[in-house]
Amino acid sequence: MSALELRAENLTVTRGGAAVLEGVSFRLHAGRALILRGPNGIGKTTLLRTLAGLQPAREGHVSMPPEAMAYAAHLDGIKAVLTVEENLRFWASVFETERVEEALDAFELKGLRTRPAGLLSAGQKRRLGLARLVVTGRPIWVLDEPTVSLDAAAVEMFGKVIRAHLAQGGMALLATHIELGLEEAERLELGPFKAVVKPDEHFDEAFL
Amino acid sequence: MSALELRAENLTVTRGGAAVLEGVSFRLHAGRALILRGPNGIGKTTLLRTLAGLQPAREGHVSMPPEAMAYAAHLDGIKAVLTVEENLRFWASVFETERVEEALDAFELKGLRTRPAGLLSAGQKRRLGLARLVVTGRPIWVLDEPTVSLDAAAVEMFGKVIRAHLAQGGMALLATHIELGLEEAERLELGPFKAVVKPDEHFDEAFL
Amino acid sequence: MASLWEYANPLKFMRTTERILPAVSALAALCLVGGLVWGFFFTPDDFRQGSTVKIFYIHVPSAMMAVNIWVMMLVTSLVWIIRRHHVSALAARAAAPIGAVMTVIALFTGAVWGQPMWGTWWAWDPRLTSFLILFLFYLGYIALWAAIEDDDTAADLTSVLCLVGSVFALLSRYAVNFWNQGLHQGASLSLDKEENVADVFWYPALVCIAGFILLFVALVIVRTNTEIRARRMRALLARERGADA
Amino acid sequence: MPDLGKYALEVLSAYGVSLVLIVGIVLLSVARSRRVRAELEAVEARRQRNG
Amino acid sequence: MIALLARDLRLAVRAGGGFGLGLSFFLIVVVLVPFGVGPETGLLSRIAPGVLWVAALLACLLSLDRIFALDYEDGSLDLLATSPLPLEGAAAVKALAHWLTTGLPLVLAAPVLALLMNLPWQGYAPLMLSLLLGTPALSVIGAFGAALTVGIKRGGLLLSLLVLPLYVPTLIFGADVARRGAEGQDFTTPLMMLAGISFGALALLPFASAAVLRVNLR
Amino acid sequence: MIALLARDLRLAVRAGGGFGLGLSFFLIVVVLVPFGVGPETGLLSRIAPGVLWVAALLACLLSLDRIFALDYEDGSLDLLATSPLPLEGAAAVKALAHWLTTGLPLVLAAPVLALLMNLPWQGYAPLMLSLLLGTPALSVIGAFGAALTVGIKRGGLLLSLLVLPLYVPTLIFGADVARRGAEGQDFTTPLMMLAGISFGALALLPFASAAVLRVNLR
Ligand code: HEM
Ligand SMILES: Nc1ncnc2c1ncn2[C@@H]1O[C@H](COP(=O)(O)OP(=O)(O)OP(=O)(O)O)[C@@H](O)[C@H]1O
Ligand SMILES: Nc1ncnc2c1ncn2[C@@H]1O[C@H](COP(=O)(O)OP(=O)(O)OP(=O)(O)O)[C@@H](O)[C@H]1O
Ligand SMILES: [Mg+2]
Ligand SMILES: [Mg+2]
Repeated sequence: MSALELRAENLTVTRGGAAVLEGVSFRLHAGRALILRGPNGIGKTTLLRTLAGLQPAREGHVSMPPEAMAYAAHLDGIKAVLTVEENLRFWASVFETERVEEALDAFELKGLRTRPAGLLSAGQKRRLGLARLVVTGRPIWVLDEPTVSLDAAAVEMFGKVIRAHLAQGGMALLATHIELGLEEAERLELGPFKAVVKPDEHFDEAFL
Repeated sequence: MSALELRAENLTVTRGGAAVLEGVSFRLHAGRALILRGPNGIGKTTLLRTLAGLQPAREGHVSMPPEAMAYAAHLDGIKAVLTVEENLRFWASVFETERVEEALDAFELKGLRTRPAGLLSAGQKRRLGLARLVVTGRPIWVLDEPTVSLDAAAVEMFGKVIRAHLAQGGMALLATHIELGLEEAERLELGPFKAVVKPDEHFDEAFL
Repeated sequence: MASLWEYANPLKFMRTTERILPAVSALAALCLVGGLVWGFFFTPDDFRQGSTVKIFYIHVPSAMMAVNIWVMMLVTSLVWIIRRHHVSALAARAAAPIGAVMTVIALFTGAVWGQPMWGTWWAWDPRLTSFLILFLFYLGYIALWAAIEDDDTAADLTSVLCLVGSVFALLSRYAVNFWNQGLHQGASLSLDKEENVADVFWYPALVCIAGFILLFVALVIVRTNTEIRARRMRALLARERGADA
Repeated sequence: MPDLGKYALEVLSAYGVSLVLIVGIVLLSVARSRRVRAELEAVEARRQRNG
Repeated sequence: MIALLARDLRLAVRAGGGFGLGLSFFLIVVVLVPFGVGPETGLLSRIAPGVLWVAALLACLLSLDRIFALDYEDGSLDLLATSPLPLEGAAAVKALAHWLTTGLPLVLAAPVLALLMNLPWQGYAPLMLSLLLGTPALSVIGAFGAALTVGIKRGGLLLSLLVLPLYVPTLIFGADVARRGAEGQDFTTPLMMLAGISFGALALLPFASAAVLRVNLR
Repeated sequence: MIALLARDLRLAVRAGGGFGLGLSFFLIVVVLVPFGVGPETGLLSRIAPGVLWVAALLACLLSLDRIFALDYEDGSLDLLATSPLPLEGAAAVKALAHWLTTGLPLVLAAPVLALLMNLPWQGYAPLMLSLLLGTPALSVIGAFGAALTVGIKRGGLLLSLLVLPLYVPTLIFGADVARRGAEGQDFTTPLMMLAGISFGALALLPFASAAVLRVNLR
């Protein structure tokens, strides 16, 4: 994995036409993780979607292209009628990798491989969604509240996978409200970047 | 309000064809509240839906008809394109009462009365959903996790409304995972009623 | 000389247009009333068509407007896609219902005219048919604007629809021509003098055409400015909500 | 009133319906313009007050 | 009841084109048919009554899934079921609202489209009469189908499959009235049958719909 | 790309009747028409090519909203957009999958239904040829419409309204091929036009679909 440093400079991200966060800058070295913190509605999801290339930033610059990132959010794109293995194989062939077995192993899904995903419990489903990350083979993981509905054992499993990814020189960017047990990760508090409405704005800018 | 006592005797409730809770019995006097407790998936929602008459109980008896109950769950049936007041007025005319103003007052929605409900924040929407209870004018309130996404001030508001309702001789049945600040309410732990699958069940009963 | 794009600033656009609006509306009213009164009361009947020629003064201008408004929407959509000036997208949105009404007028007056002339209210003549299709395009375009919450998304989607729709509208025009040869009059502005409508009928018609164009300009100004204000208001309300949260 | 002959109904209905449609869209546009203008002014005023 | 009706109508108007869309679909189908079968007016005027009826039926069909699905998804249906309104009444009112927003506009628009199809002039009254009598049946039958499929995601196509066969008798008699009318024949018999079907459906199906809804809410 | 195609086909098969439902709708519409216009075989055989084409078009239309909406709702579309697959390719493949599950079965079923409609024997080959050439265009045009309305709840009716006018040229030339074929005339000109439209749409519209999808994912 060739990524050495992810730099975001002076990003302004928007939602529904209105700026949500302004002037966000951070750096992330290979092998490190960054946790984004902030209250509900501050704009974590918006920032991550912008980094992943799903929406354009209004201003600012990101040093690595969206093609280096693997994005995972609340909706994990699991098809209920396909089995666990078929779901993973599909993404593996989209990303042209061969790491299905590794991913099944990492999240202890081997026993469930032939189970249609629709019959999984919420936690198992979430594990399958995270296993997709392994399969992408991309260096930067962009994760939005990854541990929702996981129990303690699964959270630990997730921590192990993240550490292994970092050890290989990958990076991870996580948004979360709860502790993940990744003490070594850096933290970025988003509160200070909240976009403020300037009172002297021009009328034509008020559209944006 | 004429209700004197709500008695449930030996209820068995089912979900997706399988018994979830068995032999649930409780009594609730006018002016009292009962909080149902239990882990995820134990069957709180199922029990409340059965009491509200949305699904039949497999066994057992409830002393009061569903017509005495006002049910409120996660989905609160709010129409995004109608204003706050129009939403409430609709339910008021369905339940043939005149208590719209009272309800708007109780949840501090007066300032929002002409706002289309689709533009409310999650917490405001929830308040509107609860305001509907006041409008029904029914004696027994059956509430499934009523305080989801409410902030502290709104939870207090809710407590006040519940107490006022009880003081008028109403009753309330609540399922919740978090504290509501209703110390005076009775509690019912549902764990012991969890349905067990009997090994000697007949084949044709196993269909049920 | 200031660039034309300055008028892409909403405030500047509104100021300028609202200054000229009274004049445009007055002129539009003058031309419309003048042309129609002239046409209706002071022109002779045609020796073949009788009094029905009077329908001409409404039919032709509205038919021309119906097509040209779509062209104008196509241009403003392109401007939005390329330069992302909000006024441009909003002008397209403002124009669409006017275009739809013009199409309805052309269709209705044509149908009423067809009854005495061709002995039928409606025939699947290529020109008439393509007008019907144009009407459907207007309907779809308006419905798409109405269905999408987010303004920029709606502007983008409707612009692409307008582009693709224009291509298919042209294709349909061609297909319809192929499908059925028609009854309808040829273009009267053609150079071939023989086919031209007599001058007595043309002068009032030209006044009416000018009236329809001016009416369209006035309406577009009013409606675009309304859309600008509505857009601004939604933005402000969204901010208020953001500040509350 | 000119003599419209046997086509009076056609001509009059064409003029009538067209005029109704034109006047209709003009009135609708103006009414909506007024309404939106007033609403926007209310919102702007609120903004001024609240800073 | 009236409140529910008023609400549904208001929702249809505000939610952008409850009225317009069914109507536009009707228009579109009627416009497409000449493109398919060719522009000959003689042929068109012969198939006009049938095509108009089939198009009206399809336009009804496509708006059916809104009858209950939206209320189911946002929980309104649960709340209605626990309200003092009898569910039968609610089902009937919702079918009525569907008729007012879809069926009635179709009836009113039919003459214009009949014009496009060159329907003979004596066919207009029977066409409108048959649609006026028949579309309420389409709405209640459709509401029953919508109640059956209310819990199914993207049940639209399934809904069509279930409902279309149920529409056959209404279609046969309705189109027959319109066709005989257009040909200047006597059409009392099919008209009586159509009226019978409509009243029967109106009287009985809301009960079936309510029963099915109760099952789906469980 | 192939993986996406395989997955879409598998989903269509497993999710209960991706194939069957479009086909049954086709069948039902074709069956309803004789109920509407009356059972005369001469008349039916004259309108057969047009009716079959219109019915095929409607059957295509009704399954369009599945092309992107399901993937949008469960987040797959976000993930696909961030994957190495170009979105243009994904849009094209999804249109292809729609054609394989809807268009192709329609082409294959058309002769059977043509029988029901008394199509003259020399009309079979042109009918199938025109459907074979035309249905791919219907699928890509439809995919464009589905991409436009992917973010809209219950966008089905709106989708129809947007897509049907775009279908007009395809329908005209396709039905013309089939009709001329049935009447034993020469049909090379409309066939060339149909092919032109199909290839043009196939070549260009996936780009428009992808652009529109990107806007909708923002
Ligand atoms: C319902 C259907 C009709 C529609 C949609 C329609 C549409 C149009 C259009 C688009 C034009 C073009 C204007 C231009 O190119 O300058 C036009 C012009 C005209 N139409 Fe129609 N028309 C209809 C029916 C009729 C009928 C029934 C008549 C009378 C017999 C008629 C007579 C004319 C005349 C005289 C012109 C002027 C042609 C010219 O510019 O020389 N139209 N119509
Ligand atoms: N369609 C929309 N139009 C305008 N504003 C919106 C829209 N959707 C969301 N917002 C606002 O954008 C802001 C940022 O939302 P975002 O989802 O990024 O927050 P978040 O930090 O991820 O919150 P959470 O912790 O709840 O996930 C919120 O204040 C929200 O209210
Ligand atoms: N369609 C279904 N078929 C079979 N079992 C189901 C179905 N839906 C839910 N269940 C099961 O029924 C049980 C009771 O669910 P219920 O929603 O009543 O639980 P709950 O106590 O309300 O949980 P929570 O605290 O999460 O709200 C759960 O164990 C659940 O897995
Ligand atoms: Mg978030
Ligand atoms: Mg629950």
